[in-house]
Amino acid sequence: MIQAFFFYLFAAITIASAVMVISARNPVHSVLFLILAFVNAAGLFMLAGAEFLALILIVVYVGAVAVLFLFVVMMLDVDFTELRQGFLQYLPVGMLVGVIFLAELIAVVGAWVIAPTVVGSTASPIPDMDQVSNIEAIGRLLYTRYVFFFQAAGMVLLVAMIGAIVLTLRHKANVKRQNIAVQVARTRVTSIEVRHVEPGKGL
Amino acid sequence: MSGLPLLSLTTFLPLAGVLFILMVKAQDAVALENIRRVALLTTVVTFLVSLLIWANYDPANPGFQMVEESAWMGSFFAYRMGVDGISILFVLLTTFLMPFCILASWHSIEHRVKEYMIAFLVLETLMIGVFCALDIVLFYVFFEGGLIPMFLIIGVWGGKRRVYASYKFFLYTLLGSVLMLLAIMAMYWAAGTTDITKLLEYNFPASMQTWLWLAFFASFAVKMPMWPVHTWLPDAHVEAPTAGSVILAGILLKMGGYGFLRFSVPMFPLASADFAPFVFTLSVVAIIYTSLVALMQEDIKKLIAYSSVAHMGYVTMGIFTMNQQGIQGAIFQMFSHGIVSGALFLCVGVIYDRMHTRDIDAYGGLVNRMPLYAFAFLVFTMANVGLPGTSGFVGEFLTLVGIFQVSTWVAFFATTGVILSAAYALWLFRRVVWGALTKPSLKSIMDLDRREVVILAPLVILTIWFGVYPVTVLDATAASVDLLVKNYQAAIEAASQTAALVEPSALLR
Amino acid sequence: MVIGLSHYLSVAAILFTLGILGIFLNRKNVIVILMSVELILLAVNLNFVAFSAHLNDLMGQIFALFVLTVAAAEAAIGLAILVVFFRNRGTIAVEDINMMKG
Amino acid sequence: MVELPLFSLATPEIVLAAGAMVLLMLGAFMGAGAARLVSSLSVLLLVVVLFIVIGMDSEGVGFGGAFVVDGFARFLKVLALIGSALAIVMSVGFVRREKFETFEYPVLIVIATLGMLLMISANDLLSVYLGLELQSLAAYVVAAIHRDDARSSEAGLKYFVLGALSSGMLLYGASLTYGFTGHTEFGAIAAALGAEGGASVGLIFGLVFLLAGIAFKVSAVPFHMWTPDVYEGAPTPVTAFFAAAPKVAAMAVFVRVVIEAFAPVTGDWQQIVTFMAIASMVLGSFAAIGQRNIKRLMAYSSIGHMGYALVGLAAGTETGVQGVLIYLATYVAMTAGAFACILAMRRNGVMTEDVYELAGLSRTNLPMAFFLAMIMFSLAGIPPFAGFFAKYFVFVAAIEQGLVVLAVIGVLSSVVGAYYYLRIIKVMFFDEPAPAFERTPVELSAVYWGAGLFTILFVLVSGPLGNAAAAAAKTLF
Amino acid sequence: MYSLIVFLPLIGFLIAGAIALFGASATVPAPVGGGHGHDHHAHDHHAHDDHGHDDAHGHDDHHAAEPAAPGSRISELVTTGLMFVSAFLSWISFISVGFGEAETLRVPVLEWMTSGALVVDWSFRIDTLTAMMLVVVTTVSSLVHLYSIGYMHEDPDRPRFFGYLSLFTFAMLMLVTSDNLVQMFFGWEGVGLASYLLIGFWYKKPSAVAAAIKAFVVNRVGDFGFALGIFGVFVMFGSISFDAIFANTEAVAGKTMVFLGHEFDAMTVICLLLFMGAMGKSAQFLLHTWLPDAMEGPTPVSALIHAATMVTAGVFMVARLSPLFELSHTALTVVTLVGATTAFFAATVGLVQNDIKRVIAYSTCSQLGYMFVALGVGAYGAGVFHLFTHAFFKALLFLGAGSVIHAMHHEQDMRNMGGLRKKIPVTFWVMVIGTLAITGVGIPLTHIGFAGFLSKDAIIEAAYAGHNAFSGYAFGLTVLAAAFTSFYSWRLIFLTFFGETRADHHTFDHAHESPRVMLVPLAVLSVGAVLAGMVFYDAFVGEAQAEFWKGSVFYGAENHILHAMHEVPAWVKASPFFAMLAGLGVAYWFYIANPEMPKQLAARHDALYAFLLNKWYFDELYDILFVRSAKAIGRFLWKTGDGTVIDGLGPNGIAARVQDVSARVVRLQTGYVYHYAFAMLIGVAALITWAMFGGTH
Repeated sequence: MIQAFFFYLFAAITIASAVMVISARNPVHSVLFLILAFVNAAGLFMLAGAEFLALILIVVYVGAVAVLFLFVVMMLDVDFTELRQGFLQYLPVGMLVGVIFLAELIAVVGAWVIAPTVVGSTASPIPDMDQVSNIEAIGRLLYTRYVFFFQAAGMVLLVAMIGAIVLTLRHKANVKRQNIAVQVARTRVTSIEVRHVEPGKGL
Repeated sequence: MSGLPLLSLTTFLPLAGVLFILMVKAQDAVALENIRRVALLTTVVTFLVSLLIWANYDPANPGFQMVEESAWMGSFFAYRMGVDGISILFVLLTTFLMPFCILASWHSIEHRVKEYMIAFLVLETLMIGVFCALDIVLFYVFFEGGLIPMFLIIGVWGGKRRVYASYKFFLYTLLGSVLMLLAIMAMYWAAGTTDITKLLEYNFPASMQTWLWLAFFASFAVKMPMWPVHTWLPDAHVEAPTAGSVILAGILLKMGGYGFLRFSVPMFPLASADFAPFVFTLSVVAIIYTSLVALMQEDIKKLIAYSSVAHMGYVTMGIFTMNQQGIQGAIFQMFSHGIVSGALFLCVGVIYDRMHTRDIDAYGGLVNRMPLYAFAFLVFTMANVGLPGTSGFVGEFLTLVGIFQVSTWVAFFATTGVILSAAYALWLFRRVVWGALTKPSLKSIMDLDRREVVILAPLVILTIWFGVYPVTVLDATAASVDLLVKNYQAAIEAASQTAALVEPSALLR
Repeated sequence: MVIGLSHYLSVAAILFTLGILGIFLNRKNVIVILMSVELILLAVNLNFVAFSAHLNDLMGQIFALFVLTVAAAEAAIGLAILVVFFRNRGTIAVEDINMMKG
Repeated sequence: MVELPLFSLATPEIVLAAGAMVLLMLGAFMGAGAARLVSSLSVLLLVVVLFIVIGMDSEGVGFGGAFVVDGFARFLKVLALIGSALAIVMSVGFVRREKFETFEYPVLIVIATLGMLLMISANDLLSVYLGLELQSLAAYVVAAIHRDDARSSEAGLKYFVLGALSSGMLLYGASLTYGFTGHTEFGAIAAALGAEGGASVGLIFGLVFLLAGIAFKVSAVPFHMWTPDVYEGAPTPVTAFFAAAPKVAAMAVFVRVVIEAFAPVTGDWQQIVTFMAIASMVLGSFAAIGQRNIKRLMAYSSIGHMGYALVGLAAGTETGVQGVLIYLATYVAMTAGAFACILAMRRNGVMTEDVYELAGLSRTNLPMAFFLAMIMFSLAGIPPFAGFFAKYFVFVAAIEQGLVVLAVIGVLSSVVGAYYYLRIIKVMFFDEPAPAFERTPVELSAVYWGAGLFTILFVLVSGPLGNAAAAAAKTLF
Repeated sequence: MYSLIVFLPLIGFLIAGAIALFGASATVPAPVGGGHGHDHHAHDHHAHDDHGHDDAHGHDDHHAAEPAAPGSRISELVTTGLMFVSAFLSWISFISVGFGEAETLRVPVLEWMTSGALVVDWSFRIDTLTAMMLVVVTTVSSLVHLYSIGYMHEDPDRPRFFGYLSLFTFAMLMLVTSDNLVQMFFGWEGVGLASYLLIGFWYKKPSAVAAAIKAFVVNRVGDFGFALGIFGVFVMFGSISFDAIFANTEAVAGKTMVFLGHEFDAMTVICLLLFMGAMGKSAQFLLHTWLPDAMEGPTPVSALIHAATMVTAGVFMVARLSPLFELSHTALTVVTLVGATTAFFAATVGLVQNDIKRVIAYSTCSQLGYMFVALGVGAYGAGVFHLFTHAFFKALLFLGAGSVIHAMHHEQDMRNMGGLRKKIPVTFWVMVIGTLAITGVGIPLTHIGFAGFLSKDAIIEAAYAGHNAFSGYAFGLTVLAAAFTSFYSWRLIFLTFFGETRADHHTFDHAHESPRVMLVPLAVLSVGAVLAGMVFYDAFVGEAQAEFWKGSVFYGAENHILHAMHEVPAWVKASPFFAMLAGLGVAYWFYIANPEMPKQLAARHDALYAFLLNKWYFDELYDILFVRSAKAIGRFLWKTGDGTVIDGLGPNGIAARVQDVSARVVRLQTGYVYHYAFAMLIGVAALITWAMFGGTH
């Protein structure tokens, strides 16, 4: 019962926030609602028994991705007054498509069946929570059986890194940059020039 | 001798000439002359080699001869070549006409000679290939590959509206032949082979035959061209350079008729029988309609082009008579038309080279200054009219004999073509050749030079030779056509028997 | 009242639809489109987790984990591209992203 | 407790990944001047991997079923590697002249190629997703890599936004599939579906979403909209890259997903694929006609060509897959050749992309005009060139399966398509010459000579290639 | 020998043709610089038939007569010589075949066409009919050759002319010697070609060229029927060789065939189709229009082909195919009808013509009608007999007219002649002989008279005796036509030779008798015109006919016309004589006694006069019906059919639609990223909906 209560609570807030995400006037608000949606979704995850994922969602997603969004939104100085214009122009077709999707999805969900042979023949069954915690179970699979995926994900992150750098990093010529190596390697010889000054003549 | 792969040799010999021409790097006049000579030499040698095919050919054998075969692409298709009585004439016609084309282009093509000659030689390979191929996919490759050089020939060396004409030519024919491609695939799927000899033996189900026939028809009808898909031809002819017109009229059109004979009739006999009235209708319309249109043309080449359409009407009509006279007549008509219309286009080229116009109104009274030309033109005009004693008569006569046995209505209307052809051809002759020479621009026009005499004289001789003694040609085709007709009749008979068996149930349905 | 699979799936479906709707409704700001995509991904993850629980199979959770990871990388790149675009054009209004068309 | 996966199966991928990182380090430490060296080395790396792929003899499934190496995978990996290598080769001169030479570019291409190899070998929805994202993320970046160019960044942005949406759909589909079958590995999915004896509505839902995500990558209609804009906006060598290799990988995924995982519900995906094929062929043909920008034209052309390739897939038979493989092989060659020519369209230090700038090319640069013309004929599907045989095989497969309407629409649209290919030839051969282009860099002329000769002489080599494709297709059945 | 007869003219043609061709080629003037109009060589576009002398038309540059083509003399001698040899051999064969014991002879020459059951060879069939035709053709031809040496003396293109003449003769000989229908068709069209060339000999004259085309095309209309007839014969008989056909006539008789959707008696269909060919070649009613126009050719040509030989090919053909025609009563009836109508029609038109050659041309037309009447009633011998005699006197008349024209410096209008009797006495006398022959002067109820008397009267008697539906009609019209014939023939004589001259004095003063080379043929023909009827009457239609013909013309079992025609009442036999007298009397009254009378008459009946003068308006009618409408239809089909409809709906239309679609498709690509996203989403939605509700579920 308590589970149901929390489910409905989280679900309601998630959906409400999602509605706000797409309809908020200000993108900053949208991002904030997105964060709210994520947090509540994490609650739903928790209810479904995926503790690790729930926490990851909050830590990684809310902590990093959403904040990145926020950062970019703030950075790109957008004129908010214009952003709402034409908001409703595509509402009819959008609603139509949305309703179709929703109706069909609900139809699917309402009549959801799992292939009967599947139950009990899963590839990586969840071990008993009492013996092995969720995070340990995931870890055990991730680093053995699914190490391939793990490595591939690593490459994806590498690309993200390279990509972000190659696209946004700029060496502006008129910006002075600190070069630690040069600073450290500085010696007396390179720094000071001793000039012998002829008396009475100046340089 | 028989050990040599003669057909492949003939087919690909022109490509050797291409290699030689490619080696010529220089651009000066000597180099151009060398290119022309190489091209001429290549075509002449090819013709001589093709004579060996004729020498080795046994007219009594109705089947394919000099067959070559080698694996090419797994189970899908193979490289198979061979000739029979239906195809050998076209091979010879092709190799025979090519040297004339090269000669006809000797002076009239001044820029991009190298590319021009290469295009022609490649075209020759592809054309010979069409008639030699014994694999249906190989046939298609050659058949459609020929579009490319012709497209370039019309487009690069053509007249004012060459772009429109070349596009129309290319896309029109392509549209027809892609449908045939699908039919080829369906045949492969049904029969499990692309070997023409095996396909000829395969009995396609009646319902399938209809569709296959229509698909092939789409291609060949455009290629022939039959009314009402003929309109590309006048445009293409008008814009093409002389040699291009010669090849177009002489060979490329024949591919349609050859296709009907090689595929449509023997492979889909039931559908052919069903559609014969349809073909007859189109043929008759073509004969009358295009003859009337030809009557009103103001451009010499266009007039001849329309007359080609009319003559091809006899061919399609003859083919679908499904009797010996009709089919042999159709083959002969194609052969003869190859020579005659080619020669007519060469004649047009002669004066076009001098005056750079094809307007009929720009000429008149040429006989006064060009007696030799007038003579040659007269002979070809008469052959075009179908005067007995010229090669044009034999084909026309035989096809009409053939059709009269099938339908007197068709024969009646088709025969009106002999009146109309006389009208437009003589009307043309009158306006161009006869009359007083009043146009100042023509006052100093010169008669045929030696090169042009060399081009036209053999054609004059052949035109008359095949009119007086066509037996050589007819004998070569007789056995194969006989087989074709027999197989066709056997198929129809077999079908009618099964139809008789299933008739009650058909009635119940 | 038992909370079953279909409850979760319904929530995910609604989220997914909202994500799609977001794309239709917003035509001014690319970032909101990206956020809509994030909503879709959230729906996906919810699906995976729900199925995982229902099937008693960890694969769903692992899939979701990777989705999160990749989505983060994706966001980084996407935002980087956005920044580059903004630098070039001084706007991120959706309407202005149409130099190329036809 | 759990046996360690068989790493040797993934040798090419591992070498490629390691090499990419080495090159990255090299570039990072050598600085901006290293770009050319890194480019050369990455080509070398790709070639080495190419030989590893060709030479390796171990086949099988590894990593818990997530990764498969078979004839099919190796055939397409070879293609993808060639495509990528050619893309790098063609870019060398371009980036230098356009002054945005960076060492990251070849590295990103290499990593994208790694993504493609993963896609090609993917045997699990998750590995599909990861490979696809790896390839896509790298692609998004290279599309925008000319970061001072507004069009390039717009291309990157469009590509990214739509790509993200498409991967969302893909994932949604994957989740539904997982939900229905309980598995993400193809074999297990197929087994579950087979046991069920059909598809539930939910699975169909998942299937459609999954295919939509993949179709985006092959730019099949209606998921093609990004293609023209991205092709136009991205730097030309990048476009060349997009046009060739990623299509191979995406098509590999497409084939494997439907043939391996969804084999029991062939009827369901077949109609979807058929629809996409028809729509792509028709749109590709019609939309290209009005184009003046040759890159945009090539974009529509590639949409159309993917439609033709999908025809083979729609047949869903071994012949069909063979057709797809041959189609891809010829497509890569023709595309590379065409783009080599496009990259050579440079006059007075400025790249031109207008078709009409090719005017009279046959008189200023005959070899290029000749090969481009032959490639165009080939793209139009005119025999005796490679493109014809490719079309022949896919249509044969379609006819065998009774998909006559598909085949008829296909060939008719190929006629319409021939129109715009002919226009290029017309411009080059029939029109009065424009001023000559700058001297073609040797690497570009090498590419178009090679590609042109391949398309022309395909008729001679078609036997071995056809056999290889047949063998590759056989492994899926 | 027969090969020689046939091929000697061919050799002559080849030699003369080669001389003409290379001579012409060698003498083409070098190109002249600049484009100014009448240089020295450009005068040759003036009509050739006014060469050498001044005339009323004011061409002032004749004195710069063109040099004759090189080799003119050689070609004249060679062709004429060969023709005479051929003629000599022909007479030998005629005597030996017609009056000797020789059987029907076949001379194979060469294979021609073989296709399945259709076997056509080049070969000759020699029987009496052929031999008779050989005589007619070669004799007239050789005399015309000879005559032409004089007549064409000043023409620069003599080699060509003589080449054409020989070609014509060759073709005609091929026609008459053929032993199958196709070879006959070859000769048939060959003479058509030769006549086309000869009529258009003066190709610079637009009217000559137009007449040449007209002749060819109208003949082709006939050939159209002929060709269909051949096909019909092949279908019914399985062969086109005469022997095979004649051997199987009984088997085919009474059979029916489906023609144009209806079932007809096979023999009738075939015969009518073949007769259509005969109508064309023999200028019968409805297909006659080319013949008067053909007078544009040089006069010897008119004599040779348009009088004596070519036009009789139709008669020959029907006679040759008498075994077929005998089996179709309907066909014979039609032949009678057409023949009688032609005889009458042409005679009426001939009454008012002013051109001397046209009068004779219509007379020819009319006489051909007589021949067909004879054939139609089954009196083949009578028809052929008239053919035979007609050849002599009509050639005589034409050549005589040519002599007149020659004398008058190529004036052909009789209104500009008159009083020439003294100037050119020889010509006058031969013309009178010809006129006596054609009008049928002789002693009634005997067999004594000029050639035409015997043959024409035989026909009129046969028409009376005939049994078919139109024989009465034919009889009436032929008698009437005989009166007309007499009238216009004498009118010609009176207008030309009697009275005061109406020519300008310059021309008249210079009128001179023709050279001997022209007069000799006239003399020879005069002999023929006088004697041919009397000498050969017995053989052709009289007692000796059976052993003369030896079955080469076939009379059916019920055909007793040859007896019946001798049994007709005396008034019938005498009627043509009186008709002739009436015609002569009226002519005398009109043109000698009361020269103003015709004009008054013409003025009073101007409608009728114009109707006759304009040849019943056939040319105008055909012009509207066929020429103009064909051109209009052609233009319509070209511009509207090909241009608007086929191209408009076909290639051009499709291309335009493709462009439209393309433009619309391209507009979908707006450049807005959210539109692209919409497309994807809508696409997915559609696909899902389709997959769920449509498709296989």
